[in-house]
Amino acid sequence: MTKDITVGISGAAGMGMQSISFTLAKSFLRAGYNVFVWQDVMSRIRGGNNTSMIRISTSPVNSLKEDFDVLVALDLLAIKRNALKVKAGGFLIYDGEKQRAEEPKAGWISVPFEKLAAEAGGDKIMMNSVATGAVLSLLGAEVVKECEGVITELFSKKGETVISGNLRALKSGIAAVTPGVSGKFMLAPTLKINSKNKALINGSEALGLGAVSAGLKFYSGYPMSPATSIMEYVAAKAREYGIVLEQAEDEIAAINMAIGAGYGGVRAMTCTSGGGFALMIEGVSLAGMTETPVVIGISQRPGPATGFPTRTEQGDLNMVLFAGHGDFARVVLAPATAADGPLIMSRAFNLAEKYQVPVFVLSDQYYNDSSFSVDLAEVRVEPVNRGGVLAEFPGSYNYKRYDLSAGRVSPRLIPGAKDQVVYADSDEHTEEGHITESAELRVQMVDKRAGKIAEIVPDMEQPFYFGSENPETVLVSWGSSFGAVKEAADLLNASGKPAGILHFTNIWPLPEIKFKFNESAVKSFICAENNYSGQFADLLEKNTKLRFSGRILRYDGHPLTAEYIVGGLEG
Amino acid sequence: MTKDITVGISGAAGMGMQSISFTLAKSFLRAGYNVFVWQDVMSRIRGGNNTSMIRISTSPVNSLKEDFDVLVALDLLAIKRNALKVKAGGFLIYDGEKQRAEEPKAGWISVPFEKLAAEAGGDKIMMNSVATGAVLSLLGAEVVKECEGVITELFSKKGETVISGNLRALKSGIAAVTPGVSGKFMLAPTLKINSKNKALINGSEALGLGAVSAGLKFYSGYPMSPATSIMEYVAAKAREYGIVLEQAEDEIAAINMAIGAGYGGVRAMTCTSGGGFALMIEGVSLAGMTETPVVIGISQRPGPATGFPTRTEQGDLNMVLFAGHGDFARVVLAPATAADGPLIMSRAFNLAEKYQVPVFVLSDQYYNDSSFSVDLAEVRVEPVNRGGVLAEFPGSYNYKRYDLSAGRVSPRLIPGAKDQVVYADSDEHTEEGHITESAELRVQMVDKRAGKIAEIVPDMEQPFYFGSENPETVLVSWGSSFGAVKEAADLLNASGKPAGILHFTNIWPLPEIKFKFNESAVKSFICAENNYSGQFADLLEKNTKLRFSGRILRYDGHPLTAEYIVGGLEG
Amino acid sequence: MVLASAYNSADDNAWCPGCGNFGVLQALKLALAGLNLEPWQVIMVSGIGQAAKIPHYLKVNCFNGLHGRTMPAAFGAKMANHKMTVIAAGGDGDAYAEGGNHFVHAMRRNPDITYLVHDNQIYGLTKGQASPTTGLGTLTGTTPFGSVDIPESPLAVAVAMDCSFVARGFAGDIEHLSKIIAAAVKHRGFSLVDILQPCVTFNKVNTYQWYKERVYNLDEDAAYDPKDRNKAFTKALEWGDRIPTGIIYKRERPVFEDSVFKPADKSLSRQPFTPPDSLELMRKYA
Amino acid sequence: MVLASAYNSADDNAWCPGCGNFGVLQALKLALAGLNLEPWQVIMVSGIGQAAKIPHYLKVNCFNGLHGRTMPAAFGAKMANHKMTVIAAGGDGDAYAEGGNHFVHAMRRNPDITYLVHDNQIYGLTKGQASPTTGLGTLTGTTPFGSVDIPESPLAVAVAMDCSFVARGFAGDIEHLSKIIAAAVKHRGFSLVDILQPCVTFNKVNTYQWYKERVYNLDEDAAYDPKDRNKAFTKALEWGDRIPTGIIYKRERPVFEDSVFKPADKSLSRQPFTPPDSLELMRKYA
Ligand SMILES: Cc1ncc(C[n+]2csc(CCOP(=O)(O)OP(=O)(O)O)c2C)c(N)n1
Ligand SMILES: Cc1ncc(C[n+]2csc(CCOP(=O)(O)OP(=O)(O)O)c2C)c(N)n1
Ligand code: SF4
Ligand code: SF4
Ligand SMILES: [Mg+2]
Ligand SMILES: [Mg+2]
Repeated sequence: MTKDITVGISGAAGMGMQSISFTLAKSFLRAGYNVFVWQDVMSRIRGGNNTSMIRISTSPVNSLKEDFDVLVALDLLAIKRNALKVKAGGFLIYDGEKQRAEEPKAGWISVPFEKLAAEAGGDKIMMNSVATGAVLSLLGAEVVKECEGVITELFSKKGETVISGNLRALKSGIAAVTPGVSGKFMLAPTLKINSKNKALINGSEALGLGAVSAGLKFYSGYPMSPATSIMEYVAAKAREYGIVLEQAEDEIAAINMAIGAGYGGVRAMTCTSGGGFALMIEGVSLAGMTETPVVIGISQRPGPATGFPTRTEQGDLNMVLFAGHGDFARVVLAPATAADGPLIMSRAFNLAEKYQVPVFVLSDQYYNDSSFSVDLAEVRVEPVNRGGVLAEFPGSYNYKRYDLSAGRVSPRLIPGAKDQVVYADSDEHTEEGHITESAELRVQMVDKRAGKIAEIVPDMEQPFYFGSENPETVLVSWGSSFGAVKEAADLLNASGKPAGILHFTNIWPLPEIKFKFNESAVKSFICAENNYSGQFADLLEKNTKLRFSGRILRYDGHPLTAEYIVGGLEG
Repeated sequence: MTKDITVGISGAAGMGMQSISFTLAKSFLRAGYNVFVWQDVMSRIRGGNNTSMIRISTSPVNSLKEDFDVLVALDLLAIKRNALKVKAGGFLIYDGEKQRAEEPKAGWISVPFEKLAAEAGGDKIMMNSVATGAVLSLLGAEVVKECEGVITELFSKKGETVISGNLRALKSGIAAVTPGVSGKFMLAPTLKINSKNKALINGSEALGLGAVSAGLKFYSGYPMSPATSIMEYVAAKAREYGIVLEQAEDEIAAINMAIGAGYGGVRAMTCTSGGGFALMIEGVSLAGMTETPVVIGISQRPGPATGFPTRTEQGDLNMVLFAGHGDFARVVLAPATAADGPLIMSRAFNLAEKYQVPVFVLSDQYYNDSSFSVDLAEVRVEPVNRGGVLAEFPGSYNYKRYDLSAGRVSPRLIPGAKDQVVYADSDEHTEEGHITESAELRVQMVDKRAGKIAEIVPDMEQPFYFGSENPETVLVSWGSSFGAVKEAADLLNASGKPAGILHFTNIWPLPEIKFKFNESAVKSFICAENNYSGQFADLLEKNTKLRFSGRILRYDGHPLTAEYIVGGLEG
Repeated sequence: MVLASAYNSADDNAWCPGCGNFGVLQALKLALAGLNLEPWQVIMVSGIGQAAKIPHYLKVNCFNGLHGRTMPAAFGAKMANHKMTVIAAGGDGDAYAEGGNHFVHAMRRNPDITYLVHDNQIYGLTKGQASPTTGLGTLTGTTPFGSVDIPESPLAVAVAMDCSFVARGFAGDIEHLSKIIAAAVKHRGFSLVDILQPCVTFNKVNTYQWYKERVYNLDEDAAYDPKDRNKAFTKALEWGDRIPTGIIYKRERPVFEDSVFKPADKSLSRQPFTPPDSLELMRKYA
Repeated sequence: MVLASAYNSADDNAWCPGCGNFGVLQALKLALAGLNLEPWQVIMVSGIGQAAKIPHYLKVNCFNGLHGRTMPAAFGAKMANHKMTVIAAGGDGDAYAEGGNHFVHAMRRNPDITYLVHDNQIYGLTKGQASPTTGLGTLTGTTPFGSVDIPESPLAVAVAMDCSFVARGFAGDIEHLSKIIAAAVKHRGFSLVDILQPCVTFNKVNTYQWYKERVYNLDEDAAYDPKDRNKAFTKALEWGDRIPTGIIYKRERPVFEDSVFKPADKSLSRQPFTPPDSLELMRKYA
C-alpha cells in the first residue's frame, strides 16, 4: 500500500489539466487524505506544455516530489517533455491512438481518452473525466464515490446531461486500466474523521480570504501573475462585504490609491509581483513618510524584468527590505502554507495600523498557485487591533497628525472628524503636518519614523522549530519553502541523522532568536531558499547570531523539494 | 594672518546670495586660494532664508565649518536665523538702516547696502556688489583686482553702465568697513602660480562635463533637485556635441528611453534623485535582464518621499544596491570631489559597456550644488573602453545576442548591421534573445548575468588612504563625505592623535581591501556617513573584513563637517 | 454660514509675491465658503510643486502626496470618505507629465472629485523647465534651444475622454474663477478646472498681461452649449489670440461611487468594523 | 525585392489558434515587404502581453522591453538609429493602461515611429481582465459585476493630441490592414494604428463576427478628408453599429529628429566616436 504518491497531469494550455487535478485532489481530500497541487505552466494561453503536479499522502504534505509515480500525458509534447520524469515502476497514461510517436515503454498505459469520452457522453471534452478515472483506477479506486460527488458539484450549473456524461466517462476511464495494473498504487486507508473539516484552497485564495476577514475595505491593483488571483478573489467578494475594488491603470496608481484610502481611514491593500512592485517603491516611501498604514502583497516570480513569469522564486526579499529612499520602519511577513494565510493577513493589517507603517506580505507563484489541504481546525487569526485609530478628537482644529508628545506612533484621526482637520505630508513636516525647513524637527521626525522598528521588534514572532531536540543539522527557511524544508528534515531524521527546521514567517524586523533545541548539538546551520544568492541567509547573518555553513539555493523556476534539499546536503 | 576663513551670505531666495558667493569664491580662486561653496537653501523660489557658505583657505578644502567668521545678512530673517552661528570674534555685516530689530551686538557691522548701491549705480540690485566689497575689506582686500575682473566678466553682457556701477558699488562696500575692522581677517598670501590652472565648478557641472567628455550621446531625464542641474548642463552642450537630450514625461520614460538608446548602440544616461529613482527600478531590472549598458546618476537628498528636497543626505545607497527584482550584476560609483567627476563618469560609461550592466553614479545635494576649486592638473579620465561593441557581424542572420560560448559578456552588436538582427528580451531568453521556458537555460542565464560580478571585482579600485602610517583611528567614508572626513583626520593628526582616512569612490562591487597602513596600530575603525543608519558601514561589514567600533552619522539635512566628526569621536 | 476666512491657515506661505497661485487660493476659499462647507468636511489632495502646496495654505483635511500621484491618492481618500468633498490640486507638470496617466484614467472612473490644475505652463518648483503645456519654441533650462514637443491641450484631451466637467479658469479673474470652482465642486462627477496661472518668476511669456489680452468669459455666451461634445472639442482647442475661460464641456453620468454605494451608505471609514469570519469563508473550500 | 517570407522567424509561436494577432503579423510582413525593407533595417520595440510577443515572430531587430514601456524604449532606439525604421507594438493594456502616459507624450514628440496597438479590449496574457478599451458592463476577472470605467477612445485622444497619423485597422482584414500599416510606416512622424484584434479566448463580446458586422473602410470614402481635425474627432468617436477603419487623421509637421539631426547625418550609433576633451570643457570654469 502506498502512503504518498505523486501524479502529474500534463498537456497543452487549455486542455484542462487544472480541472483534472482539482477533481482528483478534492476527491482524495474528502476521503481524508492530504493533498497538494502545484501548477507548472508556461507563459501562454493555449498550447505549449503545462503540468499539474498532485501529491496525495496519508501525512500532511505541503511540497512536491521531483518526479512522478503516475503521469497523465494529454498530448505528444507532454510525453516528450515529461516521460523521463516518471519513476521506474511508475506509469504513464496516454492515448495510444492519438499520441503515437515513439514505441511505448514499460509502464505506459494507453487509454483512448477521446474515444471513450465520445462514447460516454458524446463530447471530446469529457476526456478529462476519462483521464481522472484512469488515475483513480491505478490508485485503487477507493474514492470513486467522493470523485463522483466532486464531478457532480463541478458541473452542477451545466445540467444533468453533462453530469451523467462525465460520470460515465469517469467509469470508463476506471475500466480502461487493465486489472493487472489497476490498484498498483493502492493508497493506504485513512481515518475519514477529518474529511469534512478540510479545505482545498490555494495560496491566493487564502491571502484574499485572510484580507477580507481582516476587514479589508479598499483594494486597488494592476493584474500581474501570480498576484492577479488575489485580486480576483477580492473582486468576487467585493459586493458581499462592501469592499471597494478598482483595477488601477498601473501599479503606481494602485499603491497611491491604497495609501489614499489608508489616510482616509480604511484598511487598504494592493498586491503585485516583483516588477510591479518596483513601480510602487516611491509609494512605499510615501507610506513611510506620511505614516499611513498599508498592506502590500508581493507574489514573487523569477526576475529580473519580465523574467520567468509563470514560474516560482523567492528573489524579491532584498528589494522589499530596501524599497524606498530614506530610513523608515516596515514589517515583512511571509506565509508558510495556505493555512497560514488568514493569520498572516490579520497580523499584517494589525501591525500596519498599530505602527502606522507599510506591511509587506511576501508569497510566490508556488504559494499562490498551489492548492493546499487545510485542516479547518488549524485556521487562526489575530484579533483585530486597529491601533487606536480615532473617529473624533476633542477641541477645535487642534489635532496634530504627527504629535511628538505621543511617542513614535501618534494618534491617527480619520478625516471628517467634526471641527478637526488632518494634514498628512510627504515633505518633512511639523507635528501639524505642514512642510518644515527645520533641521531640529527633521532629526526628531526621522527618529520617530525609523525608531518605530525598535517598538515593533518585541511584537515579532519567533521562528517555528520542528525536529530533533539535539539536531546535528538545522535547516533554516522562510515563507513558502516550509513544506519542502520540513519534509527534508523529516527524511533526515528518518534516516538517523538528527535534524530540525527553523522556519520564519515573521521576516522583518527580526526578533532576538531563542533556540528551542540544543544548540551545542548543531554541526551545521544550512539555509534553503528559492533564489540565487541566499537573500534571507544574508539578512539573518547580518542581523542575528545565525551563521550558515551552507546554502541550498534553487533558481531554475521550480520550487524547492525535499529531494533537492537532501541532494544538496549530500552533494 | 588667517589661513582659512568661512563666510556666509544669507538672505531670502532671490536676493542674490549665490551671485555674491560666486564672485567672492572666483576672486579668491584666481588669487590662488582654495575655495569651497555650499548652498543651504529652502524649498521655495522667493523669500524664506537661504545661505551660501563659502570657505577660503590656503590649503585644499572640500568641506565646511559649522559656523561663520563673517556673515553677510541681507535681511532680518537672515540675522534671526544665523546670527548665533557667527563665531566669537567674527563679524556680521548687515544694513543697520533697513534691518533693525534687535540691538546690534559686538562684531556687527552696519553697511547701508541699499543706500550705497543707489549712490554707486542708481540701482538697488547693486547692493550685492556693496556686500561683496564689505567682505573683501574684512579679508584684507588683497584680491580687489581679481574681484573687479570677475564682476566685469559677470556683467559683460549687460553693458558698461552696469559694470561700472557694480565696480563703484564694490569700492563703496570696501570703504564702508571702518579701518579698525577692515583687514581683521587678512588672508595669508598664496603663491599665485597655479591661479590660472584652477577651475571653480560645482558637482553637477563636473558630472555633466564628465559624461559629455565620455562620449554621452543620449540623455533623457525628468527634473528633480538636486539632479536637474546635470541635465541642464548637458542640455546646454547638446547641440555643440551632437547629443540628443529629451525631457521625459516621467522617470520611467527617462530610464526606458536611455535603455532603448543603449540597446541602439550609443552611450546613454539619465539622472534623478531618490524619489525619481524609485520609479526607475523596474527599468534597472530591465537593463540587468537585457544586459544593456546604461548610466544612472542618483543625486541623493533626504527622504523618505519628498523629504527635505533642497538639503543633503547619503541615504539612497541601500535602495540602489538592491534596486530591481532578481539577481544581476551592477556597479556603483560615488565621486569624492568635483575633480573626480570626469574620472568617475568615464569609468561609469566604460564599465557599463565593458560588462553590459547598469552603472550608478551616486552623488548628493552637497556634491552637486557645491562649487569646488579644481586643480586642472588633477583632472583625469579613463581612456575610452567600449567593451568590444560591434558595428557589423560576419555571416547572415546568425548573430546571437546572448551567446553563452563567449562567457558572461557576449559580444554586443549594434542594430542596423547588414544581414543581422539583434534581439534583446526582458523575458528569460535563449542565446538568440527569444522567450524561453527552459529551466536549464534559466539557470545558465542567471549565472551569466549575476556571475558577471566576479569578473567586475578585479576591475574595482582600492579605497584611497590618507594619513598616518600607524593610525589609531581610521575614519571610513564614501562619496562626497571625503572633504569633511579628510579634514577631520588632519585635525586629529595635528592634535597628536594618529589617524587616517579610508575613502571609497568605488562602492560596489567591493574589491578585497588591502590596507596601506599598519593595521595593528588601529584602535578603532569609525565610519562617517551622511545618513541615519550607516548604510555603507553595513555594506562593508557584510562584504569586507572591516568592522566598526563606531559610526558617526548625520541626518539633519546638513553635510558632515570635520567639527561634527571630531565632536562625534569625542562625544 | 461659513466665511472664506474660516479657511485661513497659519502656515507660512512659500509662494513668490505676485504669483498667480494667490488668486487660485482666494478663489477656492470663496467658492468653498459659498458652498457653505466647513473646513473639516473637505479633503484636499495634492502632489508636489509650487501649486501643490496650496492645501497647506487652507484649513482643510489634506493629503499632500507625491509628485504626479494626486489622482490615485484622491481616489482612495474619496472611496474611504465618499460623503466628503474631495478636491485635488497641483501644477501642470504634476497633472499632465508625471501624473499624465492618472489624469486620463481618473476621467474614465468619474469619481465625484474636482481637480484644480494650476497651469503656469512651466515647472516652478524646480526652477523653470518645460511642462507639457509649454508653448513651442520656449527657452527653458532643459530646452535651451527652444522646446520642440507639441504642447498638450488638457481640455481637448478631457473632452476626448468624455470627462464629465471640463473648464478653464484664470487666476487673474478671481471672481469668475471662484464661480467656476464652485460649479465644479457642485457638479456630481469628475471635474477638471485647468487654471491659467501666471508664474511671475519663470514664465516670462505667459504673463498676467499676456493672458488678460486673450481670455474671454465663455459662460457669458448664452449661445454656447457646453453639452455638445464636438463643439466643446473645437472650443477646447481655441488658443492664441482668444482663449476661452468658463465651462467648456459638461455631461451628466453616473459617478464611480454609484457602482459601490447605496444612497443611504455612510462613508466606509465611518461604517461599523464587522469583517466576515475567516472560518466561514474557508468552509466554502471544504 | 524583399519577400514577406524574408521576415519569417523560426521562433515557436505562443498565440492561441485563431487569434487575431496572426492577422496583424501577416499584415505587417506584407507591409514591410511591400516597402522593400530588409529585416536588418527595421527595429521593432514591444512591451509585454500577448500582442507584444510579435517581434519574436518576425525576423527584425527587436527590443522586447517592459510592460507599458514600449514608447520610451522605441524613442531611445530611434534616436540612436534615426535612419532605421522603428515600429513599436503592444496590446491595449500595454499601450493605454501601463503605458498611457508614454502614449500621450510620444505624440507630443512626434518621432518617426509607427505604433501598432493590438486592441483586443482585454488583457490576454494575464487571462482576461478589463483593459482601458473594455466596453461598459463587461464581465471580467477584475470586474465580476461588470466594468464601470468609461472605455477610452484612443483615436479621439490621439486627435486631441494632434497626433500626426491616426488610423484604425482590423485584424480580420489583412489586406486593408497591411495597406494602413504601410501608409503609417511611410508617413514621416508618429503614427498610431489601433488594430481591432479579436481575442478568441477571453473576449467573448468583440469577436470577429462582432467586428465584421460593424467595420467599414473609410479609406474608400473619397469625401472624407483626414486632414480636418474636427471631423476626425467626430469620426474617431464613431463606435457602435458602424466602426470606421482606415486613416482617420493625418497631419504633416516636423518630426523630433529634425530638431537634432541634419539631413546628411548618419545615425548616432554609426557616427565616429569622438567626444570632447574633459580638460577643454573644464577650462571654461577657470
Ligand atoms: C518623482 C518626482 N520627480 C520629480 C520631482 C521634482 N519636482 C517637484 S515639483 C516638479 C514640477 C513642478 O512643476 P508643476 O507641477 O507644473 O508645478 P509648479 O511648481 O509649476 O506649480 C518636479 C519635477 C519630484 N518631487 N518627484
Ligand atoms: C509592470 C507589470 N505589470 C503587470 C504585468 C503583467 N502583465 C503582463 S501583460 C499584461 C496585460 C496584457 O494585456 P494587453 O497589453 O492588452 O496585451 P494582450 O495580452 O491582450 O495582447 C499585464 C497586466 C507586467 N508584466 N508588468
Ligand atoms: S515660481 Fe512661479 S509658480 Fe512658483 S510661486 Fe513663484 S511665481 Fe508662483
Ligand atoms: S489569449 Fe486572446 S489575444 Fe492572447 S493569443 Fe489567445 S486569443 Fe490571442
Ligand atoms: Mg507648473
Ligand atoms: Mg489586450
